Amino acid sequence: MIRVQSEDFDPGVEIGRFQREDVGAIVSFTGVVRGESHGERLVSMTLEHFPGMTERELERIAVEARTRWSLQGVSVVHRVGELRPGERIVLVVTAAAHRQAAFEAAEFLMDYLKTRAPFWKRELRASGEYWVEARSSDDEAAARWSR
Amino acid sequence: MIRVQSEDFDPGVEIGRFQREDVGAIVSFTGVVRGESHGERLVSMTLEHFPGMTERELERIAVEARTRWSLQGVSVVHRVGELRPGERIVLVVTAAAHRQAAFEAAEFLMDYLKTRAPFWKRELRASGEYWVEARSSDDEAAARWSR
Amino acid sequence: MKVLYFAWLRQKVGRGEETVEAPSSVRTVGDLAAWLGARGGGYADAFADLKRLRAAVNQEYGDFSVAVKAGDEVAFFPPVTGG
Amino acid sequence: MKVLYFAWLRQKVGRGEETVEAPSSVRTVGDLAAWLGARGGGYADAFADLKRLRAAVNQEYGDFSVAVKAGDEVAFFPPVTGG
Repeated sequence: MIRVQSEDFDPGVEIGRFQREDVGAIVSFTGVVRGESHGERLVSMTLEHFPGMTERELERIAVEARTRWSLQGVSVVHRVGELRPGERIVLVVTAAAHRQAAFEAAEFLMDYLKTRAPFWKRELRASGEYWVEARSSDDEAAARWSR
Repeated sequence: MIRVQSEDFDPGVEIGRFQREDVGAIVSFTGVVRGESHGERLVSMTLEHFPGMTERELERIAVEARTRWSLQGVSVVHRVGELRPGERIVLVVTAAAHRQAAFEAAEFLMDYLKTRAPFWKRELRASGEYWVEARSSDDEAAARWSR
Repeated sequence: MKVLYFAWLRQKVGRGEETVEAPSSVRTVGDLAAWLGARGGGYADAFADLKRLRAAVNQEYGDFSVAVKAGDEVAFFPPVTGG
Repeated sequence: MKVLYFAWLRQKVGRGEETVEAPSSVRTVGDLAAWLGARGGGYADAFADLKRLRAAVNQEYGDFSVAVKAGDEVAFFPPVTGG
Protein backbone atom coordinates (compact mmCIF):
# COMPACT_ATOMS: atom_id res chain seq x y z
CA MET A 1 0.00 0.00 0.00
CA ILE A 2 1.37 3.36 -1.13
CA ARG A 3 0.26 6.65 0.43
CA VAL A 4 1.40 10.25 0.02
CA GLN A 5 -0.27 12.47 2.58
CA SER A 6 0.14 15.56 4.73
CA GLU A 7 -1.30 13.83 7.81
CA ASP A 8 0.85 11.93 10.27
CA PHE A 9 0.86 8.11 10.29
CA ASP A 10 1.15 5.50 13.03
CA PRO A 11 4.02 2.99 12.56
CA GLY A 12 2.36 0.58 14.99
CA VAL A 13 -0.86 0.48 12.98
CA GLU A 14 1.00 -0.05 9.71
CA ILE A 15 3.11 -2.85 11.23
CA GLY A 16 -0.04 -4.39 12.70
CA ARG A 17 -1.59 -4.75 9.24
CA PHE A 18 1.01 -7.41 8.45
CA GLN A 19 0.78 -9.37 11.67
CA ARG A 20 -0.52 -12.62 10.22
CA GLU A 21 0.26 -16.33 10.56
CA ASP A 22 2.03 -16.52 7.20
CA VAL A 23 4.34 -13.62 8.09
CA GLY A 24 7.32 -14.39 10.28
CA ALA A 25 9.21 -11.11 9.98
CA ILE A 26 8.12 -7.48 9.79
CA VAL A 27 10.71 -4.73 9.32
CA SER A 28 9.86 -1.05 9.53
CA PHE A 29 11.82 2.08 8.79
CA THR A 30 10.57 5.36 10.24
CA GLY A 31 12.23 8.59 9.16
CA VAL A 32 12.08 11.52 11.57
CA VAL A 33 12.85 15.20 10.89
CA ARG A 34 16.02 16.09 12.76
CA GLY A 35 16.33 19.37 14.65
CA GLU A 36 19.66 20.38 13.19
CA SER A 37 20.97 20.88 9.68
CA HIS A 38 24.37 22.19 8.57
CA GLY A 39 25.12 23.08 12.17
CA GLU A 40 22.04 25.25 12.43
CA ARG A 41 18.73 24.90 14.20
CA LEU A 42 16.03 23.64 11.81
CA VAL A 43 12.79 25.60 12.18
CA SER A 44 10.78 23.47 9.75
CA MET A 45 11.04 21.36 6.63
CA THR A 46 8.61 21.58 3.72
CA LEU A 47 8.15 18.67 1.33
CA GLU A 48 7.01 19.27 -2.22
CA HIS A 49 6.23 16.44 -4.63
CA PHE A 50 5.00 15.66 -8.14
CA PRO A 51 1.42 14.44 -7.63
CA GLY A 52 0.69 11.41 -9.76
CA MET A 53 4.26 10.66 -10.71
CA THR A 54 5.21 10.23 -7.05
CA GLU A 55 2.63 7.51 -6.54
CA ARG A 56 3.62 5.85 -9.83
CA GLU A 57 7.30 5.79 -8.89
CA LEU A 58 6.56 4.48 -5.39
CA GLU A 59 4.36 1.74 -6.84
CA ARG A 60 7.11 0.86 -9.27
CA ILE A 61 9.69 0.66 -6.48
CA ALA A 62 7.36 -1.56 -4.44
CA VAL A 63 6.77 -3.87 -7.43
CA GLU A 64 10.53 -4.05 -8.00
CA ALA A 65 11.04 -5.09 -4.35
CA ARG A 66 8.39 -7.79 -4.72
CA THR A 67 10.12 -9.21 -7.78
CA ARG A 68 13.49 -9.32 -5.98
CA TRP A 69 12.35 -10.79 -2.67
CA SER A 70 9.58 -13.09 -1.55
CA LEU A 71 7.41 -10.63 0.37
CA GLN A 72 4.02 -10.94 2.00
CA GLY A 73 3.52 -7.19 2.08
CA VAL A 74 4.99 -3.76 1.42
CA SER A 75 3.79 -0.40 2.72
CA VAL A 76 5.21 3.01 1.93
CA VAL A 77 3.82 6.18 3.51
CA HIS A 78 5.46 9.53 2.74
CA ARG A 79 4.35 12.86 4.12
CA VAL A 80 4.31 16.16 2.22
CA GLY A 81 3.85 19.75 3.36
CA GLU A 82 5.40 21.47 6.36
CA LEU A 83 6.96 19.32 9.09
CA ARG A 84 8.62 20.27 12.38
CA PRO A 85 11.69 18.69 13.99
CA GLY A 86 10.79 15.40 15.66
CA GLU A 87 7.89 14.71 13.28
CA ARG A 88 7.70 11.50 11.27
CA ILE A 89 8.30 11.98 7.56
CA VAL A 90 8.46 8.53 5.92
CA LEU A 91 7.57 4.95 6.74
CA VAL A 92 8.48 1.75 4.95
CA VAL A 93 7.20 -1.60 6.20
CA THR A 94 8.06 -4.99 4.71
CA ALA A 95 6.63 -8.37 5.68
CA ALA A 96 8.12 -11.74 4.76
CA ALA A 97 8.33 -15.32 5.94
CA HIS A 98 11.99 -14.81 6.90
CA ARG A 99 13.94 -11.91 8.30
CA GLN A 100 16.61 -11.51 5.64
CA ALA A 101 14.09 -10.78 2.87
CA ALA A 102 12.25 -8.28 5.07
CA PHE A 103 15.46 -6.44 6.05
CA GLU A 104 16.92 -6.33 2.56
CA ALA A 105 13.68 -5.23 0.93
CA ALA A 106 13.20 -2.41 3.46
CA GLU A 107 16.73 -1.12 2.81
CA PHE A 108 16.20 -1.40 -0.92
CA LEU A 109 12.92 0.50 -0.73
CA MET A 110 14.50 3.34 1.25
CA ASP A 111 17.51 3.57 -1.07
CA TYR A 112 15.34 3.62 -4.17
CA LEU A 113 12.79 5.98 -2.67
CA LYS A 114 15.57 8.47 -1.87
CA THR A 115 16.85 8.50 -5.45
CA ARG A 116 13.72 7.82 -7.56
CA ALA A 117 10.64 9.27 -5.87
CA PRO A 118 9.98 12.90 -6.91
CA PHE A 119 10.02 14.64 -3.53
CA TRP A 120 11.97 17.81 -2.75
CA LYS A 121 12.81 19.14 0.70
CA ARG A 122 13.12 22.82 1.60
CA GLU A 123 14.57 23.68 4.97
CA LEU A 124 13.77 26.77 6.98
CA ARG A 125 16.81 27.41 9.18
CA ALA A 126 17.74 30.34 11.39
CA SER A 127 19.73 31.87 8.51
CA GLY A 128 17.12 31.42 5.80
CA GLU A 129 15.44 28.98 3.40
CA TYR A 130 17.43 26.30 1.59
CA TRP A 131 16.54 23.53 -0.83
CA VAL A 132 18.16 20.30 0.31
CA GLU A 133 20.82 19.08 -2.13
CA ALA A 134 20.77 15.48 -3.33
CA ARG A 135 23.54 13.45 -1.71
CA SER A 136 25.95 11.29 -3.67
CA SER A 137 25.90 8.80 -0.77
CA ASP A 138 22.23 8.15 -1.55
CA ASP A 139 23.07 7.46 -5.19
CA GLU A 140 25.79 5.07 -4.08
CA ALA A 141 23.42 3.32 -1.67
CA ALA A 142 20.91 2.81 -4.50
CA ALA A 143 23.61 1.71 -6.94
CA ARG A 144 24.63 -1.27 -4.79
CA TRP A 145 21.33 -3.01 -5.66
CA SER A 146 22.15 -3.05 -9.38
CA ARG A 147 25.46 -4.82 -8.90
CA MET B 1 16.18 -1.21 27.03
CA ILE B 2 16.11 -4.99 27.39
CA ARG B 3 12.99 -6.87 28.45
CA VAL B 4 12.13 -10.57 28.70
CA GLN B 5 8.44 -11.01 29.40
CA SER B 6 5.45 -13.25 28.85
CA GLU B 7 3.16 -10.30 28.05
CA ASP B 8 2.71 -8.97 24.55
CA PHE B 9 4.40 -5.71 23.49
CA ASP B 10 3.39 -2.87 21.17
CA PRO B 11 5.90 -2.14 18.37
CA GLY B 12 4.38 1.33 17.85
CA VAL B 13 4.97 2.28 21.49
CA GLU B 14 8.56 1.04 21.42
CA ILE B 15 9.27 2.89 18.16
CA GLY B 16 7.65 6.02 19.61
CA ARG B 17 10.13 6.05 22.51
CA PHE B 18 12.88 6.96 20.02
CA GLN B 19 11.00 9.62 18.10
CA ARG B 20 13.18 12.58 19.01
CA GLU B 21 14.81 15.48 17.19
CA ASP B 22 18.29 13.95 17.33
CA VAL B 23 17.08 10.68 15.78
CA GLY B 24 16.65 10.61 12.01
CA ALA B 25 16.09 6.89 11.50
CA ILE B 26 14.25 4.22 13.48
CA VAL B 27 14.31 0.59 12.32
CA SER B 28 12.21 -2.11 13.92
CA PHE B 29 12.11 -5.86 13.53
CA THR B 30 9.01 -7.71 14.73
CA GLY B 31 9.06 -11.49 14.79
CA VAL B 32 5.71 -13.27 14.51
CA VAL B 33 4.90 -16.94 15.23
CA ARG B 34 4.06 -18.60 11.93
CA GLY B 35 1.15 -21.01 11.63
CA GLU B 36 3.08 -23.76 9.87
CA SER B 37 6.21 -25.72 10.68
CA HIS B 38 7.72 -28.64 8.77
CA GLY B 39 4.60 -28.74 6.62
CA GLU B 40 2.37 -29.18 9.63
CA ARG B 41 -0.09 -26.91 11.37
CA LEU B 42 1.50 -25.31 14.46
CA VAL B 43 -0.79 -25.44 17.49
CA SER B 44 1.47 -23.39 19.77
CA MET B 45 5.07 -22.54 20.52
CA THR B 46 6.56 -22.44 24.00
CA LEU B 47 9.65 -20.40 24.77
CA GLU B 48 11.92 -21.37 27.62
CA HIS B 49 14.90 -19.26 28.68
CA PHE B 50 17.72 -19.01 31.21
CA PRO B 51 16.61 -16.23 33.58
CA GLY B 52 19.46 -13.90 34.41
CA MET B 53 21.81 -15.12 31.72
CA THR B 54 19.30 -14.18 29.01
CA GLU B 55 19.19 -10.56 30.14
CA ARG B 56 22.99 -10.48 30.49
CA GLU B 57 23.52 -11.81 26.98
CA LEU B 58 20.94 -9.43 25.51
CA GLU B 59 22.61 -6.49 27.30
CA ARG B 60 25.95 -7.63 25.98
CA ILE B 61 24.62 -7.85 22.42
CA ALA B 62 23.12 -4.35 22.73
CA VAL B 63 26.41 -2.94 24.05
CA GLU B 64 28.26 -4.62 21.18
CA ALA B 65 25.88 -2.96 18.68
CA ARG B 66 26.46 0.43 20.30
CA THR B 67 30.23 0.03 19.99
CA ARG B 68 29.96 -0.89 16.31
CA TRP B 69 27.46 1.78 15.21
CA SER B 70 26.61 5.27 16.34
CA LEU B 71 23.19 4.66 17.85
CA GLN B 72 20.80 6.87 19.77
CA GLY B 73 18.90 3.92 21.15
CA VAL B 74 18.44 0.15 21.21
CA SER B 75 15.46 -1.82 22.49
CA VAL B 76 15.09 -5.58 22.63
CA VAL B 77 11.89 -7.22 23.86
CA HIS B 78 11.60 -11.02 23.81
CA ARG B 79 8.60 -13.00 24.95
CA VAL B 80 8.69 -16.30 26.81
CA GLY B 81 6.00 -18.85 27.61
CA GLU B 82 3.30 -20.20 25.32
CA LEU B 83 2.52 -18.33 22.10
CA ARG B 84 -0.04 -18.98 19.37
CA PRO B 85 0.41 -18.56 15.61
CA GLY B 86 0.19 -14.90 14.62
CA GLU B 87 1.44 -13.67 18.00
CA ARG B 88 4.45 -11.38 18.27
CA ILE B 89 7.50 -13.07 19.74
CA VAL B 90 10.45 -10.65 19.48
CA LEU B 91 11.06 -6.96 18.84
CA VAL B 92 14.28 -5.13 18.09
CA VAL B 93 14.29 -1.36 17.62
CA THR B 94 17.33 0.74 16.71
CA ALA B 95 17.53 4.52 16.49
CA ALA B 96 20.31 6.48 14.80
CA ALA B 97 20.99 9.77 13.05
CA HIS B 98 21.23 7.98 9.70
CA ARG B 99 19.45 5.01 8.20
CA GLN B 100 22.40 2.75 7.42
CA ALA B 101 23.49 2.49 11.06
CA ALA B 102 19.93 1.79 12.17
CA PHE B 103 19.42 -0.93 9.53
CA GLU B 104 22.75 -2.64 10.09
CA ALA B 105 22.48 -2.59 13.87
CA ALA B 106 18.98 -4.08 13.78
CA GLU B 107 20.17 -6.94 11.55
CA PHE B 108 23.19 -7.49 13.75
CA LEU B 109 21.04 -7.59 16.88
CA MET B 110 18.70 -10.17 15.38
CA ASP B 111 21.56 -12.34 14.09
CA TYR B 112 23.34 -12.27 17.45
CA LEU B 113 20.18 -12.73 19.44
CA LYS B 114 19.39 -15.87 17.43
CA THR B 115 22.76 -17.43 18.17
CA ARG B 116 23.72 -16.02 21.60
CA ALA B 117 20.61 -15.44 23.71
CA PRO B 118 19.64 -18.53 25.74
CA PHE B 119 16.10 -19.13 24.52
CA TRP B 120 14.71 -22.47 23.40
CA LYS B 121 11.57 -23.05 21.36
CA ARG B 122 9.31 -26.08 21.68
CA GLU B 123 6.64 -26.54 19.05
CA LEU B 124 3.33 -28.28 19.55
CA ARG B 125 2.30 -29.57 16.15
CA ALA B 126 -0.51 -31.88 15.09
CA SER B 127 1.85 -34.87 15.30
CA GLY B 128 3.40 -34.06 18.66
CA GLU B 129 5.89 -31.89 20.55
CA TYR B 130 9.26 -30.98 19.07
CA TRP B 131 12.19 -28.87 20.23
CA VAL B 132 13.24 -26.53 17.47
CA GLU B 133 16.73 -27.34 16.14
CA ALA B 134 19.29 -24.57 15.80
CA ARG B 135 19.81 -23.64 12.14
CA SER B 136 23.23 -23.40 10.55
CA SER B 137 21.91 -20.47 8.47
CA ASP B 138 21.58 -18.50 11.71
CA ASP B 139 25.18 -19.29 12.63
CA GLU B 140 26.27 -18.15 9.19
CA ALA B 141 24.25 -14.94 9.46
CA ALA B 142 25.93 -14.16 12.79
CA ALA B 143 29.38 -15.08 11.47
CA ARG B 144 29.28 -12.43 8.74
CA TRP B 145 29.62 -9.71 11.42
CA SER B 146 32.99 -11.03 12.54
CA ARG B 147 34.52 -10.88 9.07
CA MET C 1 2.62 21.17 -24.50
CA LYS C 2 2.32 21.42 -20.72
CA VAL C 3 5.45 22.25 -18.72
CA LEU C 4 5.76 21.67 -14.96
CA TYR C 5 8.39 23.13 -12.61
CA PHE C 6 9.23 21.86 -9.14
CA ALA C 7 11.29 22.99 -6.16
CA TRP C 8 13.72 25.86 -6.85
CA LEU C 9 12.92 25.75 -10.57
CA ARG C 10 9.33 26.61 -9.73
CA GLN C 11 10.52 29.48 -7.55
CA LYS C 12 12.89 30.88 -10.19
CA VAL C 13 10.38 30.56 -13.04
CA GLY C 14 7.67 32.00 -10.84
CA ARG C 15 5.02 29.40 -11.60
CA GLY C 16 4.40 25.67 -11.16
CA GLU C 17 2.99 24.94 -14.60
CA GLU C 18 2.15 26.53 -17.89
CA THR C 19 1.05 25.56 -21.39
CA VAL C 20 3.50 26.55 -24.09
CA GLU C 21 3.42 26.56 -27.90
CA ALA C 22 6.95 25.54 -28.71
CA PRO C 23 8.27 26.07 -32.27
CA SER C 24 8.72 22.99 -34.43
CA SER C 25 12.49 23.22 -33.88
CA VAL C 26 11.90 22.02 -30.28
CA ARG C 27 12.17 18.26 -30.73
CA THR C 28 13.74 17.08 -27.45
CA VAL C 29 13.67 17.81 -23.72
CA GLY C 30 17.01 19.58 -24.21
CA ASP C 31 15.60 21.76 -27.02
CA LEU C 32 12.68 22.69 -24.79
CA ALA C 33 14.99 23.56 -21.89
CA ALA C 34 17.12 25.77 -24.16
CA TRP C 35 14.05 27.45 -25.64
CA LEU C 36 12.59 28.14 -22.17
CA GLY C 37 15.96 29.41 -20.89
CA ALA C 38 16.14 31.85 -23.85
CA ARG C 39 13.10 33.63 -22.43
CA GLY C 40 15.52 35.33 -20.04
CA GLY C 41 14.81 36.56 -16.50
CA GLY C 42 13.80 33.81 -14.10
CA TYR C 43 13.80 31.26 -16.94
CA ALA C 44 17.42 32.04 -17.84
CA ASP C 45 18.30 31.64 -14.17
CA ALA C 46 16.36 28.34 -13.80
CA PHE C 47 17.87 26.77 -16.92
CA ALA C 48 21.38 28.21 -16.56
CA ASP C 49 22.98 24.89 -15.63
CA LEU C 50 21.27 21.88 -17.20
CA LYS C 51 23.53 19.48 -15.30
CA ARG C 52 21.64 20.48 -12.15
CA LEU C 53 18.28 19.55 -13.71
CA ARG C 54 16.29 16.40 -14.20
CA ALA C 55 13.26 15.91 -16.43
CA ALA C 56 10.23 13.68 -16.84
CA VAL C 57 8.09 13.32 -19.96
CA ASN C 58 4.53 12.21 -19.25
CA GLN C 59 5.64 11.26 -15.72
CA GLU C 60 8.53 9.08 -16.88
CA TYR C 61 12.11 10.08 -16.14
CA GLY C 62 13.97 10.90 -19.31
CA ASP C 63 17.28 12.46 -20.24
CA PHE C 64 17.57 15.61 -22.33
CA SER C 65 17.70 13.67 -25.60
CA VAL C 66 14.17 12.28 -25.15
CA ALA C 67 11.75 13.44 -27.86
CA VAL C 68 8.84 15.75 -27.01
CA LYS C 69 5.78 16.62 -29.07
CA ALA C 70 2.62 18.68 -28.78
CA GLY C 71 0.35 17.33 -26.05
CA ASP C 72 3.20 16.01 -23.91
CA GLU C 73 3.60 16.94 -20.27
CA VAL C 74 7.24 17.79 -19.55
CA ALA C 75 8.45 18.36 -15.99
CA PHE C 76 11.74 19.98 -14.95
CA PHE C 77 13.14 19.70 -11.43
CA PRO C 78 16.33 19.31 -9.40
CA PRO C 79 17.54 15.86 -8.26
CA VAL C 80 15.03 14.40 -5.82
CA THR C 81 15.56 14.60 -2.05
CA GLY C 82 12.74 12.65 -0.40
CA GLY C 83 12.88 9.99 2.25
CA MET D 1 28.02 -27.06 42.75
CA LYS D 2 24.71 -26.11 41.19
CA VAL D 3 23.75 -27.69 37.88
CA LEU D 4 21.00 -26.32 35.59
CA TYR D 5 19.32 -28.09 32.67
CA PHE D 6 17.29 -26.45 29.92
CA ALA D 7 15.01 -27.52 27.06
CA TRP D 8 15.16 -31.24 26.18
CA LEU D 9 18.02 -31.80 28.64
CA ARG D 10 15.71 -30.70 31.42
CA GLN D 11 13.04 -33.09 30.16
CA LYS D 12 15.43 -36.04 29.90
CA VAL D 13 17.06 -35.42 33.27
CA GLY D 14 13.66 -34.85 34.82
CA ARG D 15 14.54 -31.66 36.66
CA GLY D 16 15.60 -28.09 35.94
CA GLU D 17 18.27 -27.78 38.60
CA GLU D 18 20.03 -29.61 41.35
CA THR D 19 22.96 -29.26 43.72
CA VAL D 20 25.62 -31.92 43.30
CA GLU D 21 28.74 -32.91 45.25
CA ALA D 22 31.10 -33.85 42.46
CA PRO D 23 34.26 -35.82 43.27
CA SER D 24 37.59 -33.97 43.10
CA SER D 25 38.33 -35.72 39.79
CA VAL D 26 35.68 -33.46 38.16
CA ARG D 27 37.80 -30.50 37.14
CA THR D 28 36.14 -29.30 33.88
CA VAL D 29 32.70 -28.90 32.32
CA GLY D 30 33.47 -32.04 30.29
CA ASP D 31 34.36 -34.01 33.43
CA LEU D 32 31.08 -32.90 35.00
CA ALA D 33 29.08 -33.92 31.91
CA ALA D 34 30.74 -37.36 31.89
CA TRP D 35 30.15 -37.83 35.61
CA LEU D 36 26.47 -36.83 35.30
CA GLY D 37 26.00 -39.07 32.24
CA ALA D 38 27.43 -42.01 34.21
CA ARG D 39 24.42 -41.83 36.52
CA GLY D 40 22.52 -43.71 33.83
CA GLY D 41 18.81 -43.46 32.99
CA GLY D 42 17.69 -40.01 31.87
CA TYR D 43 21.17 -38.63 32.57
CA ALA D 44 22.81 -41.12 30.23
CA ASP D 45 20.27 -40.18 27.58
CA ALA D 46 20.74 -36.42 28.10
CA PHE D 47 24.55 -36.60 27.98
CA ALA D 48 24.84 -39.30 25.30
CA ASP D 49 26.10 -36.92 22.59
CA LEU D 50 28.13 -34.03 23.97
CA LYS D 51 28.39 -32.44 20.51
CA ARG D 52 24.71 -31.62 20.78
CA LEU D 53 25.24 -29.75 24.06
CA ARG D 54 26.33 -26.29 25.08
CA ALA D 55 27.35 -25.13 28.55
CA ALA D 56 27.63 -22.00 30.64
CA VAL D 57 29.63 -21.58 33.85
CA ASN D 58 28.30 -18.84 36.11
CA GLN D 59 26.17 -17.59 33.22
CA GLU D 60 29.08 -17.31 30.80
CA TYR D 61 29.27 -19.56 27.76
CA GLY D 62 32.19 -21.95 27.99
CA ASP D 63 33.41 -25.00 26.15
CA PHE D 64 33.85 -28.37 27.80
CA SER D 65 37.47 -27.65 28.77
CA VAL D 66 36.50 -24.79 31.09
CA ALA D 67 37.38 -25.42 34.75
CA VAL D 68 34.65 -25.87 37.32
CA LYS D 69 34.93 -25.80 41.12
CA ALA D 70 32.70 -26.06 44.15
CA GLY D 71 30.24 -23.18 44.32
CA ASP D 72 30.04 -22.73 40.53
CA GLU D 73 26.74 -22.74 38.68
CA VAL D 74 27.02 -24.90 35.57
CA ALA D 75 24.24 -24.97 32.96
CA PHE D 76 23.79 -27.52 30.18
CA PHE D 77 21.50 -26.95 27.23
CA PRO D 78 21.09 -27.51 23.48
CA PRO D 79 22.10 -24.79 20.98
CA VAL D 80 19.84 -21.78 21.45
CA THR D 81 16.81 -21.16 19.22
CA GLY D 82 15.35 -17.79 20.20
CA GLY D 83 14.36 -14.83 18.07
